[in-house]
Amino acid sequence: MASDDDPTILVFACNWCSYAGADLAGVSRLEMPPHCRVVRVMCSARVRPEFVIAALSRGLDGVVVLGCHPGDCHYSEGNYYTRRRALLLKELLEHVGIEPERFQLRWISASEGAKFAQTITEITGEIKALDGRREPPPEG
Amino acid sequence: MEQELREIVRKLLEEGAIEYFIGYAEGFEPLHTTPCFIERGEQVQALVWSPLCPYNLARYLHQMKDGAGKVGLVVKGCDARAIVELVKGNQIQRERVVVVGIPCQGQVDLAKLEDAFEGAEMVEGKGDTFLVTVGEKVHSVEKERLLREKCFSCRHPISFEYDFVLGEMSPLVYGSESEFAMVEELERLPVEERRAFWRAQFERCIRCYACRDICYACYCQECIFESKAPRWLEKTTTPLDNQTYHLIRAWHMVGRCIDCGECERVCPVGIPLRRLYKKVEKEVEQLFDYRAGMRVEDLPPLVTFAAEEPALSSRQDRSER
Amino acid sequence: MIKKAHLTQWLDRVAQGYDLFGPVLDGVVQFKRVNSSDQLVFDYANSVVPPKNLFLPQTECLFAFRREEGSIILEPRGGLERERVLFGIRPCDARSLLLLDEVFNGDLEDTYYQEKRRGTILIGLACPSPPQRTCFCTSLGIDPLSPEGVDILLTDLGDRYLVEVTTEKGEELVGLSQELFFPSAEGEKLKGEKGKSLEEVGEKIGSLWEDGYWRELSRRCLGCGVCTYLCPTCHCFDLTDVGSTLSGKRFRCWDSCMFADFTRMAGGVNPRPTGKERVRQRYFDKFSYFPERYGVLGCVGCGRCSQYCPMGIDIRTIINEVIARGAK
Amino acid sequence: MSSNIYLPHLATITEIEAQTPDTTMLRVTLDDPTLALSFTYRPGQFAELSIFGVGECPISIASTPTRKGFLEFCVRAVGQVTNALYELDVGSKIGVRGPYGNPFPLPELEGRNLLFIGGGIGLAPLRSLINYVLDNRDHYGEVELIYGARSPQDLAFKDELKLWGEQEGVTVYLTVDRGDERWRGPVGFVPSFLREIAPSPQEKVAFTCGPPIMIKLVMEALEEMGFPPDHMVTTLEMKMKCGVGKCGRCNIGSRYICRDGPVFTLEQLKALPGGLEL
Repeated sequence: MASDDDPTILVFACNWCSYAGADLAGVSRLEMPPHCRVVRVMCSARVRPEFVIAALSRGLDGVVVLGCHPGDCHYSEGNYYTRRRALLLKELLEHVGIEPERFQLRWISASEGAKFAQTITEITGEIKALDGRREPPPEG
Repeated sequence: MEQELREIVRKLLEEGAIEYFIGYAEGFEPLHTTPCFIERGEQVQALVWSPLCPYNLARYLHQMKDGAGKVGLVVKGCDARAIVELVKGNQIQRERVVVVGIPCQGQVDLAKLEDAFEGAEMVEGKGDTFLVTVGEKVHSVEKERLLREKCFSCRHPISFEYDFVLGEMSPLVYGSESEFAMVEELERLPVEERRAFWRAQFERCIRCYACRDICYACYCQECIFESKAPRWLEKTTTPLDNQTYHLIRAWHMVGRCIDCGECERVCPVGIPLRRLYKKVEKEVEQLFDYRAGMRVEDLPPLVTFAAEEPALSSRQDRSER
Repeated sequence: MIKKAHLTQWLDRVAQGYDLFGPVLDGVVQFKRVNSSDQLVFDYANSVVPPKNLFLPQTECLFAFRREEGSIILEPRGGLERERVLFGIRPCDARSLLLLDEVFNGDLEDTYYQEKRRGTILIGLACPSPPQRTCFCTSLGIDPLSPEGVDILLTDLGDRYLVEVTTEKGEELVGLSQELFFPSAEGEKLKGEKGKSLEEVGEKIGSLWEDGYWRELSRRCLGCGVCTYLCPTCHCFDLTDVGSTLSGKRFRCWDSCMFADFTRMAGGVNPRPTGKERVRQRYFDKFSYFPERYGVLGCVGCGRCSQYCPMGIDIRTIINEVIARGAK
Repeated sequence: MSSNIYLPHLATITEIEAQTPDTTMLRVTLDDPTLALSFTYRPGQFAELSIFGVGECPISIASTPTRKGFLEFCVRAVGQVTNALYELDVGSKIGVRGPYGNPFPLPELEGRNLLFIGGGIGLAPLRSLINYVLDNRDHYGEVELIYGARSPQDLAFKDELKLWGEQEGVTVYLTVDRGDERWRGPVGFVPSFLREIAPSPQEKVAFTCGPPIMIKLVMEALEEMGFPPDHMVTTLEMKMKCGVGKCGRCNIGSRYICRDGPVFTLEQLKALPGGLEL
C-alpha cells in the first residue's frame, strides 16, 4: 500500500465525467495509491497550462488532466481544445527535461470508476519508476 | 536607400499623414544603432539603415494603443510578421500604421563580428558579402560568416501590403540546414541531459525581463508575472523559479513567436532562448500547420480544433488513452 | 611582483584556506566560487553581472519562519562559513562596493551585507588597455589602475604582475606564498589616463526635472531591468515571503526602479506612473540624489548599462545631453 | 554583531476594534516583556508589520507613547498584507519592526495652537499626536480637528472623536463626501470644508494626512489662508518597503520617506524635486 516515497500527483478532473468517475471509484472502494490530490474543474479546458507548469515547478511529482471522451464534452468542444494544448505542452515540458510521464491527459467517463483507479495506479507507478531523477523542490 | 527613406518620412510628416515615425538612428558608435522617433520633417536626417539594425520596431507600436492618430515605421520583412500578429490580436489597426518595408539583406551578429574582426568600425552589405571596415582597411567577408542565426530562417509574411517599399521585399536564402536543426539537436539528447542543459541556462537567468519587454507579442495590460493574486511566480530566482518563468513565457509564445530573435539578442547572460521558442514554433507548424505572422486571416492554433486530427493522433497514443 | 606563471599556484594556495571566487566562463563571464584556479579565466574585460551579487545576492534568505505550538519561530540566516577571497575585481567595481558601503552602513547597519563585505578579501586586477568600447570610468575620476577599495591590486606587466598590497589582510594572502613574490624595480607602476571629465553632470541635472528629454528617452526604453541589474551601484530590493503562513522564508530579492510595479502601491496608485518618471528617477538618483546623500556620484563608469541595453541607450550620451541642456 | 534590522519582533494581537467597513484597529503587545516596556517611539513614526508567509508592510503607529504597554495600528484592507491583517483574530501572532522614520516636531509645538486635518484612515497617524497632546494638555494651546471621510460609516475613531470634542480647548469638525439618511452634519470634501471654517493661522501649526490629492489641496488652501510653509506638516505613507532606507523605493528627491520622513513640512517638500507631485 501507500508509502511515503509514493509520488504526489495533482489530478484535475472535469466535473461532468472524470470527477464522477473518481467518485465512482471511491464508492466502489477500489484500491489505488493515496498520494493524489483531485481538483474538480468544470471542464478539462479550464486547466490552464500555467497550472501544470507551476505545479511541476513547485515540487509536485506529476500532473494528470482528466476529461470527458472526445465527443462527450458537456460543453461540446472543451476537451478538443484541451487535446491540442496538452500535446503541445507535453512537447514543451519534454524539451526542457521534464519526463512525459509527469504530465498526462486521459479521458475518463462518469461510468469508468475502474478506469480511474487503474489510471492513477498506472501513472503513479510510471512516475515512481522515474524516482531519483526528480529535481529537488524549490528552495523556500 | 537611406535618402529615399528620409524623403518618404519627410513627406509623411509634412503632409500630416502620421504623428511620428519610428526608425533607426546612429547610436553611440557606428556599430550600434538605436531606435528613434521622428516627429518633424527636419529630423529625418537622423534616419539610417545598415546591416546593424536589429531592432524589431513593431514592438514600439504598443505605445500607439491609446492614441488615435497614425504612426509610421520602417520594418524588415521579418518584422512585418509582428504587424500581422498585432493586427490579428486587435492591438493595432492596420490603417493606422504606415509601413515602410526595407529590403533587408541580412543582419550582422555583433558577437560574430567582434570575434572575426577586432576593432571593426563599420559594416555594409554588398551582394553576398559584408564589407567590414577596420581602421584603414576594408575586408570583404561572406555573409554566412557574420549573419545573425535567425537570418538563416528568414521568412516574410505572405500577401503583406507595405505602404511603401524601398526595393524588392523577399526573404534571404542562406544555409542548407533545417531551421529547426538546433532544436532537433537537443531533442536527440536523453531527457536528463536536456534537463541539465536547460537547468544550467535557467540558473544564469537574472530575470531582468528584457526577453519579455522586447517581445512584440508581450502586450498584456497586466503581465501574468506581475499578478499578485494569484501569484504565479515568486520574485526569488532559484533555478526552478526561473524555469517557471521561461516555461510560461514559452507557452505564451505558442502561435505568436515570429522568430525575430530579439529575446536571444538582448539576453545579457546569453540564454539561447530561440532553442526554446523554436521548439514551440516547430511543434505548432508540424502539428497544426501554422506559422505566426504570415496572414492576418490565419486562425491561431489554440483557438480552433477539428474533431478528427490525424496530425495529432500519431503522437497521441501515449497522451490520450 | 609575481610571475604570471606563479599566479595560479598562489591562488590555489589561497583556495585552501579561503572560499575563492573569481571570473568563470559559464555561458558568460561571471564571478563564481571555484575550487581551483584552473576554473578561472584571465582574459576577460569584465563580468556581465557585477560582483555586487556576492555581497547583495539577487535572492537572499533573511530568515526562516515556522508556526509552532501557538507561536512563531524565526531563524535568521546569513553569515559566512569561511572567509572569502574575491579575485579579479576591476577598479570600477571595487569603487562601487565603497559606494554600496555608504548605503548599507550607517546607524541602521545591514548585517547581511556587512558580514559578507567584512568577510571578503579583494584581489583587484587593473584594467587592460585598450578599455572596452563602453568603459568610461576615467571620465568620472576613477583610475582603472588604482588600488582604491581592494586589498591587493595586480597590474599586468606582460610576463609578471605588479603587486600592490594595501591592507593587512592583503599581506596575509601574500604571506601564504611569500616565496612566489619578489620585489619590484622602481617606477614600474603604470599611470592611468584621464578622460574628459563628465563629473559636472551632477551639478547640471538638477535643473532638468521638467525637461522634455526624459520623455524622449523613455519612448525608447522598454522598462526592463538590464541597466539596473547589471549596475554595480544599483541596490534596490524587495522583500518577499515564500511558503505558507505555517512555514516559509523571507527573501530579499533585487528589484528595479525601471519596473512599472516597483512603486505601485497596494490599491493600485503609482507615483511614477509612466516610463518618463521612471527613467528620470534612475538618472537623478545616479547623478543627483546619490551625491546629495553620500557626497559622491552614484556611477562608476563601468559601461554595463550601455553595453547591454536592449535598445542601445547609452549612458554617456545621456550624460553629455544633460551637460549640454542643464544649467548650474 | 549589531542587531538584525530585518528581523521582526514577535507580537500578539490583544484587541481588535472595527472602525469602518474596511478598516480595523489592532492593539498589539510585543511578546518579549522587557521589549514591550522599553519600546519607545514618538508620534508620527511607523512600524513594519509582518504576517509571516504573506509579507510585510509599513503602518503608522496610531497609539501615543504616553500610554504604555501596547501599540495600536489602524489597518485598511487594500493589499495582500493589509487584507491578511484585517482578517486576524485576537491572539494572532504578527511581526513588528520599528519604530522607523521621523516623528512630528514635538519640541517646536510647545505652546502653540494645533490644527489637524485628516481624511479617512489618514487620521491614524494624527491620532497619535492628538492623544499625545491631550495627555500633555498644559504644554499646548488650542486644538482643532477637521476630519472627513467618504461617508458617515467611513469615519474612523468615532468614539474618540466624541471624547475629544468634549474636552475644553478642543474643537472637532466633521464632514463627509456623501451623507446618508441619518447624517445631520456638513457634506463636502475636506479642502473646501477647511476653507469654510477658515481657521486662523495665528501661532498655529497645521497637520494633515489623508489621500494624496486631499493633502495637496489642503496644503494649497492652508497656504492661501496664510499658514507659513514651515508650519504645515504632513505625513506621507507612500511606497515604502524596507523602512530603513536601503531598498531604494520611497524616495522623493534625495530623501527617503522612511528615514527622512514620513513627516515633512511643506517647506521641506517644496525644496525636493517632485516633492509636490503627490
